[in-house]
Amino acid sequence: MHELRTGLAFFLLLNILAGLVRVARGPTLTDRFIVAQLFGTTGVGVLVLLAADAGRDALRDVALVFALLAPVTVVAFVRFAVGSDADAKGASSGPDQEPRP
Amino acid sequence: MNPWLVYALSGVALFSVGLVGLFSHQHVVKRILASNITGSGVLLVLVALARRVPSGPPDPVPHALVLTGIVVSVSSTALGVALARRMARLQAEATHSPEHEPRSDGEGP
Amino acid sequence: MSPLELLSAAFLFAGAAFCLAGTVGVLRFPDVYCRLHALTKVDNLGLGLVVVGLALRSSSWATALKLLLVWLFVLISSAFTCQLIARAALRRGAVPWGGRREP
Amino acid sequence: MDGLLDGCLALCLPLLAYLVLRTESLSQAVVLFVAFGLLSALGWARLEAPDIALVEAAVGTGLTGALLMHTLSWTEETPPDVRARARRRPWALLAMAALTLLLGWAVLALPADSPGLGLEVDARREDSGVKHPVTAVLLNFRGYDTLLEIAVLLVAALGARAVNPRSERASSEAAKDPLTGELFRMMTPALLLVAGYLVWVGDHGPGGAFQAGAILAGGGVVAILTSRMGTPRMSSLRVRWALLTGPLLFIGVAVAPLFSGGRLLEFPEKYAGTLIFIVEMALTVTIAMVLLMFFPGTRPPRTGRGSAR
Repeated sequence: MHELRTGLAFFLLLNILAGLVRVARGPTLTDRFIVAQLFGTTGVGVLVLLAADAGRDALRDVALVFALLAPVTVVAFVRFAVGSDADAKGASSGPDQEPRP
Repeated sequence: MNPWLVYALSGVALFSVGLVGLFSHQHVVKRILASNITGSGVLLVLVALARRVPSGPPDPVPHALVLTGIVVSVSSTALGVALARRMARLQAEATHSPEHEPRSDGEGP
Repeated sequence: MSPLELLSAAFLFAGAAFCLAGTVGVLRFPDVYCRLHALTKVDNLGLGLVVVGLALRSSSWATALKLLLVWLFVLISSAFTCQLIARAALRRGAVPWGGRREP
Repeated sequence: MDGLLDGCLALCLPLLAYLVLRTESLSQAVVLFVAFGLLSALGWARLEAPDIALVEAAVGTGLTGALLMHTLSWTEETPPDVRARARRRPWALLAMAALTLLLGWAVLALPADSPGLGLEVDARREDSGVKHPVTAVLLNFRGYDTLLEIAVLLVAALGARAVNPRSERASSEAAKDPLTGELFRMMTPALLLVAGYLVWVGDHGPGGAFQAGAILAGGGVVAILTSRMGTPRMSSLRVRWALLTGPLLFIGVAVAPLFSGGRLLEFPEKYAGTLIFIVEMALTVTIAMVLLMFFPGTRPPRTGRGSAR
């Protein structure tokens, strides 16, 4: 079972690294931020898998902290990347204007 | 190629990437990121060396030092960001000062 | 391999498959809003299946409950994440994909 | 399979760090840096250092990510002259490779297995009052470091506050936002519970004042950003007392044995456990407030537009 868990943890780590492609290619800041959140969730998965080994129960607390503090970065992103006076700007002229192909 | 050596070399690589990055960027925030990366490279080497205990749990003393090291590096990053923010504000005021009425400073810190 | 181990291994593999689906979704979907679904819905299910797989094999009830608690927190935070980021993307002017096949 | 996981993780950390520093746009660098924090937390987990993974998770995702997102709102994306960077890149790569080889050779020269201080710590762990070795080292055997580190945190908080004196008022419009309000209402009890749990578990497992303080600060950041709480002002007495409880109590406990003939920071064996627990609770409050003071609050208006203040 240890081999299976470690193998899956490795597989999830590969998922995280595959996500880097979207960070490089992501046209807008929002896309890049979504990948950061993907890393968070997949990171919790890896930690939970590693925590199942003997004597490594503390890693579950690390996964718990990751799960708990994920919204902090999201709220910070929404607050600062959009700005408090976004309504005045209206939706049409935001900086995320993707060039239509 | 036991596990601690792999992470020690990775920490060394992190240190050198961060150090060279520190000197090759002008942007303040980029340099703060580079100094952060350099710090975590050093800490990674420390913890990797702590893992060399042949049997049993790793050596707790470097763990305690690195734990304090991470908290101190965060506070130095935060101080760096605060200084960078003040510089940005002063530069902005320097370039835009003619049109602005003299800004009254807000209440105490 | 007792039936419990088989069941837990099946859950783990299903979870990993959904995590893969979530990652591929984030990479391949045409616009921000679809990628949000891939991130918050699919990846969560992947994590949930992994958590259930591990909970089946966990040594004590306390460990199993803590695992489910981790998953509950991830569920709550991604529910908010999805809505907050979608609204932020809309305000930043990200135009939803029109459904036409790319030329 | 373990070797594969360790090797891949150890390879990706410097790769991701290089990506963070190579990208031109600041926003991409910040997001990559958040991902780097996560991978390094996995690295600590693989190196059997759960305490450090806990601090990295609590501080990395909680504070550093939010703080760097804040920098996105006030830094102008200065267009770097790509040609100069491209010209210098081979030299930079050469310098990195040379430095890595040099230091790598030094690390390789180290003996492969050294017992370290683990045995000495275990021998004296009974009279340190706590069962978890890292907490014993942190608060008892090397209590001096932790004491001075709290002073470093205080100085950094005072410095950050002195440099950015004006903490802007939270705009009322954000206060009416039901979504983040509900998020705040849901998160706060869970954060307080987990923070208390971590301080308590620090006695016999990975946890302690730093992790709990960082988690409380993360909750505080959400409170500030959703304008449920104004930026903590230095002038208010509550903030000052929150900042001072930890250090004062720790100094008090450290100096007390001097009067009864003991040495500095020599906890009496009988009460060591409870004393450490009380000091850790006070430290949690201080660290949470210090980390919160770093957060300057709402986004200043774009300097380009006439700020209707």
